[in-house]
Amino acid sequence: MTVSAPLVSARGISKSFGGVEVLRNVDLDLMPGEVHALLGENGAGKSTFAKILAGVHRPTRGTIELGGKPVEIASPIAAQRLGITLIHQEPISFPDLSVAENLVIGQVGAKPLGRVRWAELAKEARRLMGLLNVPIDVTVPMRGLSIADQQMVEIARALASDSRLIIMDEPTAALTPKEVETLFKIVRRLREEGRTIIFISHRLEEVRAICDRVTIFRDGDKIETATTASLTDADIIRRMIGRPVADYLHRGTSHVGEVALSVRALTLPGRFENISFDIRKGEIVGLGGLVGAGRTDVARAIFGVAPATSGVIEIDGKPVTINEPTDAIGLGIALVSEDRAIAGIFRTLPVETNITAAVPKRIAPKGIIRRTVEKALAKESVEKLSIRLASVRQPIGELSGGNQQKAILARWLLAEPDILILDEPTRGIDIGVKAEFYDMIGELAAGGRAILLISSELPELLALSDRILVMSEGKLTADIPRAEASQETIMHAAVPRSGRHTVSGAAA
Amino acid sequence: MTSIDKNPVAPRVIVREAAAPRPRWQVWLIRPEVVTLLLLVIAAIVATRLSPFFADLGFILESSTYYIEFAIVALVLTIVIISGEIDLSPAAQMALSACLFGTAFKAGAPIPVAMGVSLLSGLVMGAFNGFFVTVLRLPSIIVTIGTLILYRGLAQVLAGDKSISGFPGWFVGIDYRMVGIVPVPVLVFIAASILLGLFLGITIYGRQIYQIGTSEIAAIHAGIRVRRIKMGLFIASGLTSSIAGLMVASRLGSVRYDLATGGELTMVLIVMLGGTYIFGGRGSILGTFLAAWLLVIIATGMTVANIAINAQLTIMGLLLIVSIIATNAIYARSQR
Amino acid sequence: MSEIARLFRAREAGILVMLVLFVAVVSLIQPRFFSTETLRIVLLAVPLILVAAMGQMMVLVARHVDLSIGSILGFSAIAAGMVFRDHPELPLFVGFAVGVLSGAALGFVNGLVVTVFKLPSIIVTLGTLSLYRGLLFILSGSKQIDPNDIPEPLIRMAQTSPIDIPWIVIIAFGVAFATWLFLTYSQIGRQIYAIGSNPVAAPLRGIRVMPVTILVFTLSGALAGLAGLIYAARFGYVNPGITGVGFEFTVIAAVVIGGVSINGGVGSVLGTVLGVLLLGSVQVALPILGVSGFWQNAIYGGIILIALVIDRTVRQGGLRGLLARGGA
Amino acid sequence: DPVSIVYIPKNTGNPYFDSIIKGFEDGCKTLGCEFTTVAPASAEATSQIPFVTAQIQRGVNVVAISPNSPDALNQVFDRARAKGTIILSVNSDMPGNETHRDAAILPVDFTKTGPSQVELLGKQIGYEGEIAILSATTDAPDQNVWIAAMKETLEKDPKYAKMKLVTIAYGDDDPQKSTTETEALLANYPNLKGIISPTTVGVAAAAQVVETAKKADKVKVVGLGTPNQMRRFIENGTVEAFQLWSPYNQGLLAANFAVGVKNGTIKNEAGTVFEVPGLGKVTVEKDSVIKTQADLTTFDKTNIADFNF
Ligand SMILES: Nc1ncnc2c1ncn2[C@@H]1O[C@H](COP(=O)(O)OP(=O)(O)OP(=O)(O)O)[C@@H](O)[C@H]1O
Ligand SMILES: Nc1ncnc2c1ncn2[C@@H]1O[C@H](COP(=O)(O)OP(=O)(O)OP(=O)(O)O)[C@@H](O)[C@H]1O
Ligand SMILES: [Mg+2]
Ligand SMILES: [Mg+2]
Repeated sequence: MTVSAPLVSARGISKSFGGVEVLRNVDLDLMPGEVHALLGENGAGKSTFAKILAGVHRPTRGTIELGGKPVEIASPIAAQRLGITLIHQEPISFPDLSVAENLVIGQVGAKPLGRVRWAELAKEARRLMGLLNVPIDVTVPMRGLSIADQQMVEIARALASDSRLIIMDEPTAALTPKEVETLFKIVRRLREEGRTIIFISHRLEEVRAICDRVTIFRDGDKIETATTASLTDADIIRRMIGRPVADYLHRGTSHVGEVALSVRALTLPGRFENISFDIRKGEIVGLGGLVGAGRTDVARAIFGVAPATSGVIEIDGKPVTINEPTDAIGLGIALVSEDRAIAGIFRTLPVETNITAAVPKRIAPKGIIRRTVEKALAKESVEKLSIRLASVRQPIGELSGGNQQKAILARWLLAEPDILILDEPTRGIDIGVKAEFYDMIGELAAGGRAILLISSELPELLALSDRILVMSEGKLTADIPRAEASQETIMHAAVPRSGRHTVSGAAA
Repeated sequence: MTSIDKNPVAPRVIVREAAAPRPRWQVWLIRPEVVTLLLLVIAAIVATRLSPFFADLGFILESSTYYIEFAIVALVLTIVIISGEIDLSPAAQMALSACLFGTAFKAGAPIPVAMGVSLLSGLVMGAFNGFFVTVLRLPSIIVTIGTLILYRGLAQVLAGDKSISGFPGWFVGIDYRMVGIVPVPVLVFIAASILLGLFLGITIYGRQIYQIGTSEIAAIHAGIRVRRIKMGLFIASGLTSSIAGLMVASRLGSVRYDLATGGELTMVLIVMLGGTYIFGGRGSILGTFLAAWLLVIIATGMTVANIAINAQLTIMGLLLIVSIIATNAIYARSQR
Repeated sequence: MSEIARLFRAREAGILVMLVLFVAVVSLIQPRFFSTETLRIVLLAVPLILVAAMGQMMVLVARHVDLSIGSILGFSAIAAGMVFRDHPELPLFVGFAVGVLSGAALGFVNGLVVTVFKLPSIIVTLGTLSLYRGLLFILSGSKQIDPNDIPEPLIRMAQTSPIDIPWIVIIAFGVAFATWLFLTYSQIGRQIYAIGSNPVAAPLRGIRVMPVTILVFTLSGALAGLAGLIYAARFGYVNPGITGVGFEFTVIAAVVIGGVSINGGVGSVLGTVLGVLLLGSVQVALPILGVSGFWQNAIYGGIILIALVIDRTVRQGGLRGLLARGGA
Repeated sequence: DPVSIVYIPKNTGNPYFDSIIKGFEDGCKTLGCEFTTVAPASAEATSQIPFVTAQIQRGVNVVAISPNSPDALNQVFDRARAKGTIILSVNSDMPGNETHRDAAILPVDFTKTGPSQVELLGKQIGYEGEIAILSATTDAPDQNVWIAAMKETLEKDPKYAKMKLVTIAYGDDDPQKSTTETEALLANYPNLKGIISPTTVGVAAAAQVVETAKKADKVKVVGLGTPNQMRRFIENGTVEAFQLWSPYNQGLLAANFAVGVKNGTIKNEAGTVFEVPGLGKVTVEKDSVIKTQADLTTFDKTNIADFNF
């Protein structure tokens, strides 16, 4: 590695969100002309660290030096001025503006009243998209681009602003292998130009392919920085999750009963098509795939949030119609949704209210709320799931992510569902709570419930599932029995073959 | 956690404790309703200072009847806003349903029938709003601006600018029917406040309305029938408006298309003064109840002190803006 | 620009069709409607709405709304009128400056309150609607500006010009053209669309949301002020209790018909102009058809709702309440 | 203690009522009564009610008011009178609800308004050709009385046989609407000779339109307007003449009557005759209606300069 002075050196960076500390005293040096990987489980703090460098978040504590000089990165604009660009994990775009405009809008140096030269703009845009050989018309509005294309536009934008530090937060999550290769070519060229790249990804093979050094985060702490070569995959994973994957003791497929949920040819155009699978009582079925594969949409369809346009859902062998979640709940289905902050909690309402939200009949048999009953139920749940809080009256927003998630799980356990759909249940919650979750999920299955576990974390899937379904581009591409399941088999089925992703709609 | 403790390379497990909750006294004292109450007291004192004629309960109660119809609708509007929507059309609904009442009466329908017509119209108008909002998923704010113009326009088409009158004596003058010294409309308002307060406070529907207002998506995922409830609220708003319209008709003994013009501003003002959160999820009937009296005091106080209408408009506008700013600030504090 | 053309072509075509159909139908019922005379009347009727509509359109594109323009119009007209009345010696443009600047100032206040306190513009401007009306009563001492206090040159602007198209018409369409240039070719113009299109992303993209938003409200105010002078020119007097009352609804109707999305990010000058022309034609058609004026509001309301439904169907983007605007 | 009078016009900012107020003020100066005026922002039917109640509370002796509705104020008036407050309806009466007020001060003998307007226009167009009326709203009571009289005059009186009333348009007393309505009139009736607009907003709008269309010589505009509102059109020849009465005198008369009745020097009953300084003898007619003047005043180049209201 070069011995030159670091471009960026962060010291003692800490960050809290509403009393929850998600980064703790992180020190990190970034060399000019290096590609540096940030690794860690979901919620480890990678994006948060990236956002701090990019001026999206201000650190609670800590200092950042750029080229030896201490700097205040007060805003994304300031970051741009300093030559720092962040490719966001979720592509952000202006759906009503053209692709070309999305590439340049807000760029520093653009004079407020400076005139927009559409022709040149389009030319430049075509050049950039050409580099990434993405064959899209740069004059069409961004709306309707696939997540993959949106991701590519983000990358192109980063190239357009010639920055010293380019942070790529899971840029490959939605890309096809071909696209990934193109991206790597460009990354290598940027490195030759002496730029620094932070590369965040969950895929070790990618990290090995282009990263000089890796830094591993776990639960807000920086665990280690080392040259990529010096660590084996096993080392990395152990440092990421704090113990060998094998340690998750798996409650075997002991007492699997008859089919509880059976889905046939479920289709929602543009999202997923022809999805068919069964889940038996007491069985944990994993559902894997890349972001945007359509898993959440399938879950939402079964639960009636966004019902499928065609296909059959059978429960205990009887075909049912589910038009809204109320129906699903009535049929004993529960969904712990992927997006806790938006689709899960009522941030400003008390924990107890959050916990009892799905069981109105139990807390208010005659329409009038029985406070005592409600309190009792809430307290009970808090005990059972050991939710850490000061009082069940406190707003759930004051709890840590993990405890919020527990509260949501508690909500659904109160509903006593026979079929439990868990969409990324452990996303962004700390390792300890995670372990507890794994135990709970196991117990739930043992209790005879049918469980559909959607997760992007392969170790999690592998450890918990009796069977693993894999989706890619809205299609079911594999149904792997536990025996044959491995990271490779899953990835192989998850990576799109036919090129582009089909899922479309604005990620706003 | 056991599964981790027994682990050789056990990581330092950080127990993320929840942030400490705000102290009780804060929760209780730093609430918009308290601010409203304070303003109420101040306003009363100032008004008494402004004019020697103000401090007369009978007079205040009588004057209150001119705003109480709006206040009654404002109670329902409060619930609508808590649910994350808004309805700007009630004033126009009052006018249209009142004009329908008048027209029906003139057409020879007996009063009860005419009242039925008017109530039905309120139901229909509310459902119409609800349809646009819950079925077509259009933002209620702009929809109800549209219907506010439409309904008032229809009232105009229906009644021209004739004022329809000649209702029988028993129907006219509800505001002069007293129970003790309290005019009937005021009693209606108090009763409605208590009922709706209970509805919002102790019934499951009230609870779910707060949940919808806090996060509609979460509410849907929790199996709450969001659309049904919202539709219900808009219909309730329509019904209440037509009742208020009838009360005006009775108070004036005549109806005209321009009845309650600009009432939407007054209603929103009352709700905002009551500390209901414009983005939904927070607010209370108590606040609206207090705010209604605050408005009565301010308006009556200024009028009896012969303060020019210019100043009154200015102050009302300022009040509205200041009250949202204050409410927002307070909720921002408690926001975590 | 070809981008813009493509982005909005569909919508404008639709509005144009609506306009043509309307004119055709009315002309069938009442052939007299199809005449240069009518065209003249329509052209005289639109400048007032058109100028204010340009401002309102920018506000809507930025995902806000300005309900106070009616009061701003009244305020500016009174302010300018008082200059004309009390200082007849001053040249005309001074009055113009006063009108436009006072409008800008009031708009600036709207923008400031909305952005600084992160409040929904709809409620804020509902408040200033009343506030500004009160202020204008105070300013004017509740006294009307009489016709003989309005300078002849101003009145004549509503009547002629060198090229025999009344000045106010030329000014109005000039403003429209300028707005088009601004929105299409200036960085800020594009940023207005960006903010409306995705308010969350805008700051991440280095767009200064606050100043741009304030600018938009200020422009809206300034244009409402200009409309105030057009009002004085066209009607020949300004009354504190009448001038501009209910104007906001007419303008919003025109803009929404013009295909400007209430969800921000979408809207074109051409569409708005067509929308204004359509509304102007309606205004003129009613009396010519002998329809009672009592129908006017009902028709406006209906048109707004129809336009909304069209907007909904044209773009299936998840519609969120305007309440979210400006807030959070 | 002195008689206290309050006057509540239809709405604030309306110049017409300012001169009524002036009349009250001057009247009270000489009579030594206390005068105040308060007004709502809009002329909406109910907007005056809180003011009346407040005045009762303030214990004023006389509430003079130009009611925004012929009947919406009945209840509050009854309450006021029960408390001994005298209610005077000024400038317009409350048709069908006369029993709810004590007396009505009217500007002029309304039966004469129609005919004299027709004559005023006839003179200008040589008693020949198509004419139209631009009124306030379809239901405006006073205007409708006048229009009826105009129609009758046109039919009955052979003098006007050649004048043809082609249509009646309604501008709702709104500048915008009055303007487009007049423009429509010009468009619809190419050989229109004259417009009668018996409402201040309408006549000003009509004049403005005719001037804008440069048709002042072809189309004559007459009507009821205030000098300040119309001065410009008289001076630049767009309008030859228009009519009105003296709102000022109404104020003056009302003040005198009120004080007289309060002090018992004037009996509020049909047939009573009393003297008003500056106006001469005035008679209380049936239903306690009092007319300020018999005939309308006609304003033209010769006299417009003498008036300022
Ligand atoms: N704006 C926010 N408010 C509150 N908590 C947040 C916020 N952003 C992130 N967090 C929390 O901070 C922790 C770290 O989040 P972060 O996105 O940095 O993790 P990550 O390593 O990027 O995970 P992933 O691999 O899923 O992207 C998580 O617990 C998350 O819930
Ligand atoms: N192109 C897109 N634009 C906007 N939202 C999208 C897009 N694709 C997917 N989404 C949404 O993002 C979420 C996740 O995507 P999806 O359900 O399609 O696949 P997934 O496998 O569930 O992805 P994830 O691993 O993020 O859950 C879902 O809510 C989906 O509706
Ligand atoms: Mg991340
Ligand atoms: Mg998902």
